[in-house]
Amino acid sequence: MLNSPYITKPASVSAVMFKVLAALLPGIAAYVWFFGAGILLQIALASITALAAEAAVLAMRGKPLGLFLKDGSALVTAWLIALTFPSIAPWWLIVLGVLVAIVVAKHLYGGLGQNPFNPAMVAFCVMIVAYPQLMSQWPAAGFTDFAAEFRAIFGADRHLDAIVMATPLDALRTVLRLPETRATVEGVLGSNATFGNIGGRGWEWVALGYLAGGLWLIQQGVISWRVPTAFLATLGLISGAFALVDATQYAGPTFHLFTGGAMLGAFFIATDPVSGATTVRGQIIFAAGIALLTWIIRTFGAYPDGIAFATLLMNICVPLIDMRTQRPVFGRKTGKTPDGRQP
Amino acid sequence: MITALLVMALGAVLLGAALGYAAVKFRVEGDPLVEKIDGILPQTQCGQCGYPGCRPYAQAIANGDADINCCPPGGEDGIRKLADLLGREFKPLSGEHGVEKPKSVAVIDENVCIGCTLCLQACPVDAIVGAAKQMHTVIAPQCTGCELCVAPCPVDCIAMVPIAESMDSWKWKYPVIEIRKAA
Amino acid sequence: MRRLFGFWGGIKPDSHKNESTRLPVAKAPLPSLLTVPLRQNAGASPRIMVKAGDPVLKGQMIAAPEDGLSVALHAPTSGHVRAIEARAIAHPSGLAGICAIIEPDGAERWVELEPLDAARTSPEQLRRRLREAGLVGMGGAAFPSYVKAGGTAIDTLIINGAECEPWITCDDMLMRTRGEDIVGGAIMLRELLGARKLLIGIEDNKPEAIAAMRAAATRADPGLEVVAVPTRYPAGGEKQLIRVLTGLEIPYGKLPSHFGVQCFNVGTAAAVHRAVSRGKPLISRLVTLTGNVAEPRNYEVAIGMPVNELIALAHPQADTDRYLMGGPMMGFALPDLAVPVVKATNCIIAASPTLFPAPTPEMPCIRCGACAQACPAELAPYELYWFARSQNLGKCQEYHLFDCIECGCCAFVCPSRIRLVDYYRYAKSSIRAREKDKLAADHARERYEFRLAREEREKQDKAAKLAAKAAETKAKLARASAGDESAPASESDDKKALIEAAMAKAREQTTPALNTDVHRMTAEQQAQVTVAEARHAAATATAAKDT
Amino acid sequence: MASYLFIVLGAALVNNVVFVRILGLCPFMGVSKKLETAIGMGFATTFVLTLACGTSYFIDTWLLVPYELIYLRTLAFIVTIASIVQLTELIIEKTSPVLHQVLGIYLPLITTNCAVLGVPLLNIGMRHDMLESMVFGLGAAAGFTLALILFAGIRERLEGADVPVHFRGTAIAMITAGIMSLAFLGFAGLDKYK
Repeated sequence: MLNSPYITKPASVSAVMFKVLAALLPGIAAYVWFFGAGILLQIALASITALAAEAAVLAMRGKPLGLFLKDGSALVTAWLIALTFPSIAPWWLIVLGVLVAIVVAKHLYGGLGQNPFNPAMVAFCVMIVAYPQLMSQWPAAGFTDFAAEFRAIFGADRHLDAIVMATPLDALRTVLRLPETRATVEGVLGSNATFGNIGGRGWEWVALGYLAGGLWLIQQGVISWRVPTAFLATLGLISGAFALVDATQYAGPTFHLFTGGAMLGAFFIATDPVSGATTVRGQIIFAAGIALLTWIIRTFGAYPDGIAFATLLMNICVPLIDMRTQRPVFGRKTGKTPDGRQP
Repeated sequence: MITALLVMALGAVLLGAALGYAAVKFRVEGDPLVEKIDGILPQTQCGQCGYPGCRPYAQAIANGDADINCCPPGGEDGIRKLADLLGREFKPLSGEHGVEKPKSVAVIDENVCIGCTLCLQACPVDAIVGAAKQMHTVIAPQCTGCELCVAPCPVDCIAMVPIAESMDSWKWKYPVIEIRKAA
Repeated sequence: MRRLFGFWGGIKPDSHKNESTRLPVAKAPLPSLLTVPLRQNAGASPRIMVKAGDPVLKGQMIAAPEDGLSVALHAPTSGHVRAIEARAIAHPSGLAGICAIIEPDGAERWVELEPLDAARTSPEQLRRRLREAGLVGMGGAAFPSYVKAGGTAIDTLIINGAECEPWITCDDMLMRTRGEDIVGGAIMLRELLGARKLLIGIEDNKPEAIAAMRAAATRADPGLEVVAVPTRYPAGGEKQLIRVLTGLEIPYGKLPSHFGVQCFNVGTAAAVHRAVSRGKPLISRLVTLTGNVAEPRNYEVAIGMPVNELIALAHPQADTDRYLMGGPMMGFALPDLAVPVVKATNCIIAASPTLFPAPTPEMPCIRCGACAQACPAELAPYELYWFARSQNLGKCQEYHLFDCIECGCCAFVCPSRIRLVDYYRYAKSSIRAREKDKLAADHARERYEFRLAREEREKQDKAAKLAAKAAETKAKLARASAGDESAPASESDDKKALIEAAMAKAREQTTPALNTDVHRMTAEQQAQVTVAEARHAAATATAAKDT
Repeated sequence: MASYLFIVLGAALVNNVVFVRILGLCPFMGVSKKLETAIGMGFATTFVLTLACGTSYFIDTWLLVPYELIYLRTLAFIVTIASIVQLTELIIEKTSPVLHQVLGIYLPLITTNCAVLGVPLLNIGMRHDMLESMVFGLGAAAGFTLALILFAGIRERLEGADVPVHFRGTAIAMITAGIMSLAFLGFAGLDKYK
């Protein structure tokens, strides 16, 4: 017998997931415009692998296939992986990454809603630790030769010299750390024609695309405004503070906010409800923590972009954050009542 | 070589003395853990675990002599709580000690009872009243359902009757998730 | 204008109030049989005073209040008591409860009524009247009103006319048509409680009711304030309404009276007025009949009217698949349509797949937090669900499961369509059962330990007695041998003592042995066993034949 | 001052005993089912490890090195640590019986816990002075405690997850530990930045 309530609001998990996918489109458009259509190949590859892997695991566990394939969560993971991996990475790298994400990071924990770690970020970390070389070969801005990208992805021998270029983050990190040099931020970012003044030409437009999509998500009520705000504010403040102290050694907020995965992280990764904190205060702590760790890893660490590691590190803290940030329950607040009477 | 031996010996003596002192200083009396375990056990005193009552079983668990899955009246729920308290892995009820049964009370068939008082003496919680050659009866709310009175009865007039669901004991069931395959 | 406070969360479902307010309130005809459940109030059952075959008059007390929380019960009409037996009653479990079955004679003959003048009656007498008139909270909880009317140091009395659940309009119609009664009852309660302020809270989607109540209030007492509160479910929950009107938050485990507030439903207030100034007990109430029916409307229904006869009045549509008692948020589907209307029944909704679509399959929780945004108790429903699902009841309590008012807001907004409240109900009743078991276990432990101590004491006593006897005998023997020559007469004494000691020993050995072992039974007992076994066999044989 | 910070940072995060050096896995897996006991175990280990680093430093500089008994290092350290652990056990048994019951099999295991022996050995290898040794021990223990508490938090939540039957319990805990270890790799290079 069915119990109350007998009425529900029209809302569903798949609607949420498909809105997230739609919000990624402006960023993808900018990506295609500046770095060629190779990314579309990667997205398709990732999507197919994700759906196949999801279907296989669901079938093995005897869960209803249609119901869970329709929810779109596997597609979100797949798209995030495609967007965070280099668009000229060989096909098997993406496929392997998606398999790690869907099978290990998601379904070994019981599937949708139960994974403590963000599957896409697990895939990224596994791959960058296993294949550091392949994971840092990014296409040069303005390189949009689809045939060359197709060869890079599916070809047996990869002649990448023409298309590969260090990302601004990578360049900044390697050059600034060289011993015995007196390199400055301005020197590195300004010396190369392909780097714009903000976050590297091309990449800032992709970031703006993500920003636009993310703002739409907030407007739609899919994500809360707190997470991106806390993320961007923390990243901006910390990088700004250090840039003020020594602008030659520390890149400023515009660079940090518009380069690498910052925007993607703020609106699409840190906002993952499953692996992120759920309480209001917890969400702010969670997002600010990712931003802080990202900046630390970008500035002092061994990996070019810290979003993935930072996300995983904060994912680890989520149960404790949620536990410690529970709000007081109705009638159990310690503050005085409006009449001044103590409960 | 001699130095090495001397150094090690000196170290051993010093550390041994420190430990010996601590052993006296921080001696523990009693075992509060037994109380905690006993608090979880259902207190049916049925002896199905192989120990004469709940407390001896608690003592055995605390000493590590008995496993946590020997108590059928406590059921899976009880094992889970014990596992939780002791930080051990949950394991299903061991079959050799019996199976989990619905909660029952003993009922004496008063037509048949001869008033032999054997059940009175078997009852661990004094839940049966009566006197020699007079009809006995079970005080249902006190009965733990341990079944210890069933065997001694010479005329087999005691039956275990499962407790019927009433408005007061009715429980909401665990929600059954219906996922239709077609959806 | 009074300053209103907000409460966290809440939802705004479609109200569906207009359907059943188009037609005026009608009186439902008497059914062929009335089924009056004995226990209609929270607390204990009253004691039944009639038996099958007794004639009863309308309003005659058929069950008297017992010790503890219980109120009287009355015959809703005149007629005969057909039976006192267990019948299915309105409860989600579908279990049966003791009911008085009354066959109406159609004459509607009243008992002699004794109206009271509230101004000249002592508070104790008034409270006794409330109890003997069978008054309970008519908002749904059915808590005995005389208890709530006995609070001390009450500052604010709130009359709850919010009626926030969709579809239900019985309070709305009551306020429109019987404003005088409600205001009269409210003023009586205010005097009874010695409250300074009297507020009537009504959701602002009921302008007619607000206007009617304002008119009635100004006529009776200008100090009485009718407050329009914003429409948002569950603004009519007691705690929420108190929060909105006074800003006070009543925590779980505390009563409003601890904070100087008391809250009554409008229906209760009207019933108080009738019970005091007209002497009429609570034998009927307004019930909304709505949903998938041709003629949705409010009826005045006699308590005990079977739901199926009531439904027929409104002509349900063909595709009606079940009936809900109460609103769609907190009501329950009736397992059996023969159940009677009781004092707490406010609404019957005919449900169809179009009005209340079957739920889509449950998806896993994605921890989106929408439930926490909607929860008026400011809980973390997603955590409660997570722990209730994995039966981690201790954690449920840590997250304040019992502060949950089961309003259903969380399940209403859940994008995964999880039937969250079901999990909370399950966890709550499991915890209650577990606590009961725990109490029983503690009790059993106490009795067992007492028994062990007693047995130990008996053993020691016995040993001591034996030792004393033995010592005595020895002493006597010693004395005997010492004074052998001097006192030959004592020889017989010694012998007697010896025999006595031996006999005592034998007694000690045989008496307990008598009943501890089947094999050592006396012949007499053996014979009894044989006879009993024969009886037993005969009984089982007849039982087998019967089945 | 900064050098102490780098020692702590390096020992706690960059070269976390559990996640990067893969030491002390036994108590890490065994005592992380409940947050409460994890915290207790964490503090017990912190106590033991800090003390072990300090004492082993004394033993090494004042006894083993002057008498040229460096070949006895492992043996001497084991004996010392064993005694410290025993002492801790006696104290815990008195103060927290539940913790003692839970740590029951693990406390003696601290004796042979590779972390507790490994950290002092690493410490000696790094040629730290007395204070640095203590700081290093504290840092490593803080890293161990941090790992244990974070892991316990996740495991408590995983209890409610619908993990495939074959992966329930230790299997999924191992996978989780692996992913956590992966995340800690993100700290790589932080201690080299000077």
